[in-house]
Amino acid sequence: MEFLTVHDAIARHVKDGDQLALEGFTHLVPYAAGHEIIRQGRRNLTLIRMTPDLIYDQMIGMGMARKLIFSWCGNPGVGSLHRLREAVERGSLEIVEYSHGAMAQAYEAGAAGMPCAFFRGYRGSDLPAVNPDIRFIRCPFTGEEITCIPALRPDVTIIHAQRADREGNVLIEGIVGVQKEAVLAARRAVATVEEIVEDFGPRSTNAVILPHWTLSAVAVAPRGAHPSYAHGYYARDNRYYIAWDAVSRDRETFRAWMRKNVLEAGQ
Amino acid sequence: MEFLTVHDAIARHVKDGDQLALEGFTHLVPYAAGHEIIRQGRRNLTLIRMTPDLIYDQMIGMGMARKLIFSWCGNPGVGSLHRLREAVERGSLEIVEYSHGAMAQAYEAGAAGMPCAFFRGYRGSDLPAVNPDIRFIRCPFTGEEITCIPALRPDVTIIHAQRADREGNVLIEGIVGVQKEAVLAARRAVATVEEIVEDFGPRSTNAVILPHWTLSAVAVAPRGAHPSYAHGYYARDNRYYIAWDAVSRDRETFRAWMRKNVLEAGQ
Amino acid sequence: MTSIPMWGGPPGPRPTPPSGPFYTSAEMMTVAAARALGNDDICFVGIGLPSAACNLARLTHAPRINLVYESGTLATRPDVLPLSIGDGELCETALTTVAVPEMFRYWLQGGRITVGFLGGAQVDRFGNLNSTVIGGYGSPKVRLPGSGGAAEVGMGCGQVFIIMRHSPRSFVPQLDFLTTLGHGRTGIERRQLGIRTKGPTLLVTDLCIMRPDPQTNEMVVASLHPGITREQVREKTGWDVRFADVVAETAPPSAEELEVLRSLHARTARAHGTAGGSES
Amino acid sequence: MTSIPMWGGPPGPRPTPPSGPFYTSAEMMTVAAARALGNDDICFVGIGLPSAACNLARLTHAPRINLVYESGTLATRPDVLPLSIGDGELCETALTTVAVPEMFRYWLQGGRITVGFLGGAQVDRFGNLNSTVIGGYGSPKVRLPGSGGAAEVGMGCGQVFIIMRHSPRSFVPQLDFLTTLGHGRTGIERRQLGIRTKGPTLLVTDLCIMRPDPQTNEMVVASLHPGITREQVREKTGWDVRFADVVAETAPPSAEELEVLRSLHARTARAHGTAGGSES
Repeated sequence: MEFLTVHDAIARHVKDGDQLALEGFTHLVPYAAGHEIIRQGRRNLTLIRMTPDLIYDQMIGMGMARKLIFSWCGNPGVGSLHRLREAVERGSLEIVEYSHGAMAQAYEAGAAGMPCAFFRGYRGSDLPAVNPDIRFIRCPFTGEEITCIPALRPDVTIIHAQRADREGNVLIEGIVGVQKEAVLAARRAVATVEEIVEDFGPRSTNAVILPHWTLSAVAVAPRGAHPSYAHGYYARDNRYYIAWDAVSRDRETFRAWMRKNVLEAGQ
Repeated sequence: MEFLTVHDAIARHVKDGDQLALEGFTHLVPYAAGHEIIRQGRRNLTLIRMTPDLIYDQMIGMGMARKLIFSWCGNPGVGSLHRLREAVERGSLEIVEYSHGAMAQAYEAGAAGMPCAFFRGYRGSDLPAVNPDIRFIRCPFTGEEITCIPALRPDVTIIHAQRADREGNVLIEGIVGVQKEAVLAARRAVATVEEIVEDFGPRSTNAVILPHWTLSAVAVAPRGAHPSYAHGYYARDNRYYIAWDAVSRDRETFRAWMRKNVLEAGQ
Repeated sequence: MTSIPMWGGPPGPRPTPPSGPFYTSAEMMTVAAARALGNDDICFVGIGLPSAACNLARLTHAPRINLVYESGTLATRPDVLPLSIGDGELCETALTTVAVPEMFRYWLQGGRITVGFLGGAQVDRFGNLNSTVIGGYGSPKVRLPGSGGAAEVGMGCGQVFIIMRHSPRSFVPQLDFLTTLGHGRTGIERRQLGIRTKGPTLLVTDLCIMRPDPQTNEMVVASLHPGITREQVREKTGWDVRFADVVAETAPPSAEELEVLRSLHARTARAHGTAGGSES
Repeated sequence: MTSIPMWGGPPGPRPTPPSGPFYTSAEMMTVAAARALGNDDICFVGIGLPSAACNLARLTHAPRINLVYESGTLATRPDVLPLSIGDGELCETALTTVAVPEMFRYWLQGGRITVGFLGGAQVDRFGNLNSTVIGGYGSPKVRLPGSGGAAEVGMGCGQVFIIMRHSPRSFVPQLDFLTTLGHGRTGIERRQLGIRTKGPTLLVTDLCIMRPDPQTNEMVVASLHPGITREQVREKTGWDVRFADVVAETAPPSAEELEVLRSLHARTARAHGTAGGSES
């Protein structure tokens, strides 16, 4: 683990062609890091995320992704992601589609060093017909059908969290989503944080903490989850999500918005 | 969930012939409940526990168990469990033996509604040769060998925890071991607690809490983990563990000790 | 969202002013759905209509109901409806919040949820749901969000309640894509696969309440909302809809139900600065 | 526990008083083991000798080493040695404490531990360990505690360090039971199975330090502790023990190492009211 700026953390750890996971289940979505990836113009990415939202709509709209692995794509509480939807409907984005439980367990399997996840799922559903990576085996004891999908092992996972201590351990509170699993499943991992503190101080004995040795880099990014939120720091900017619908509907409006608000916005 | 006395919780939920798990990883071992089971004289039990310690030595010494499923048996930091060891060496106790990781994942599989656990383990070890429930399958994606063991699904799991709120939700802090999984894997579950509080009050957003609907009964048992400990309440009684070595070494000394300290001690 | 104004009286010409309070068809739908929940339920809640119904139940007749959202919040008691599945409000008012893999493994797959509450873009007569795609999967007319947790909810919960607005585009004879297994394409697949949970036992719409026929598992109309005719239901259903031998009339929303629901929506709108969650 | 008094000088008759401080063979063993650990290690620690060695490393040359105990405590810094694997002290001084299934899945099996530190009742020349049974499994002479986490430590950690007192009863030509895979019964099985972790790379005893031969994986003597002869090692090893081409002499414990270790044991004895953890 080393402390880096957001710029340097992305420059060092995100490469063209990477399998990249930006995780955050509505909460703690790593927007600042995502915008920096857009500014640095990475290409040919495989984007992984349970709930692709605006940040992936932006990356896909900027032509940075060739493939998306996901389980629910939408603008939560608002509607569609128009850039993503256009890319899918046009056929310019390859998709690998799961359900939430499957994908969460695929991260879990990656974190646990397993080649695949085993669970109950997809029986009677059409999803296995469109995703050849959904397979079935038999329980060696009961003969029951068990579903398998490959473990997720991103080249790099990026998360946002509340704070790091001076050793680079990272504390996550609130809706913790699948971030711990996504970090532990990854070959490299970057955490942006609201702040760095000397010591976490009094806390739950069972706090959700990623030890420094599980991270490649930690970078300070105040309000780094905006327009998502950081429990204990700032609320979700619902208006941003609502306004996004009109921005992303039109290709040119989208381009102009991205130029002004991301490309020329610096970090 | 209903609030019961320890006596009534055991009377109602622990039956002769049950597969019974008393869990607690050194911390929060449910001694008070175990002693009540001894007083009520249950028979023909299959005892399940990762780390059988004094309470299982006592139950086995009292002839209550026909089978033990475990992964490490000993008096932690002291030595052997003489009653258990005698029963095994005499052949009067059937044993099913795993390693810790396997057994923890078998509880996890039970909690997750899976028929078996899948993990990496036991390769090159003699354990599969003496436990026919350790089997191997191939990963359908990579062809790698994956180890399987049946999920643990106790008839009843008993744990001890720090406190319950008035709804019967149960909070566990400190070394939480495998208790959540053991409760969720079980058909019935009983928690004894140090105290019942009106409300848990301010706490971590991600506190380890078993909701009331996962429990059959909650019973107050102050110092219910003694000679084990309850983080935040009282320390481990190391002298009790050390003294146990002499008590359990001799069958008659053991019998007399149990009569005086358990059978005639009331709850 | 369009909502049919309706009154708490019988259908047909009205010689007198409506006897009950004024309410919309969406309110009727939400109220009817809420009533199906009880204090002992552990309910896995989807965003939107399910969330409104579940919280209405909690704020009226089922104060001890336990609401679970897929973001990991257990036994949550939001004061306002969430705009997203991961709103901070859900976590702040929860008993505790677990990681998402745990939510799906221990709570859903582990069988710790009594009722899953779902919507979808399309439903068929056997309660199968599509939330993936309209048109072909490889050449979509409309790409929908996808399963999210719905596939697992359909499998893991003790039973499934569906809440959807009635329309021929949504109530279709043949799903474009089967995302969430109900009773199966011919009503028997779920049983044949040996799945032990019940699947869809209730389908609440803005027109009626449907329940599966015990023999065929086809969702049949069990109750019409006040003022709704069989013909209206037929028109809005894409298959040849069947009615139970005895079709009841849904009790109209009570004054208390309406007041609590409207107050919930008003609080929600104030909190989000939007009409978020106002679908019902 | 018997411990051979020794001095920090060469073996043989001593014409002059010993040049270094007085120490026991058990202290030498613990110190030698501690030295093998570094600041970058994430170390999975067994109770007893491994725990003493790991904490000695942390309190001397490796203050930033991360100690992990199988009870779920991550990056713990106990002030006294634990009597049991789940002592409260381990949790109170940890960065955080995770559930035991997570410990084994994410941390051990997930490959997040660099070194596993084990002991055992028997070891063979290829670093395989027995902690299950002496005699036949079905007709035991001595029933031992069993694997605990040892089987998984041997598989999941980047490499394994073993610390055991040298004796012919423990250093055996043939294990009664193979609990924890080292390099395999003939030294090649681990490699043949395609296991990617290194297995035993170090065996520290009260007499010497052994390391695997790069070709055969047989543990050979790489360093003799001060005052120990090859003959003494041969006498205490149940197989025909081999020595490296160049056998070093282990540096004796420094005054600081001894002071820190003794003070750790003294604190531990005071805390537990016993000689707990005093094995070294």
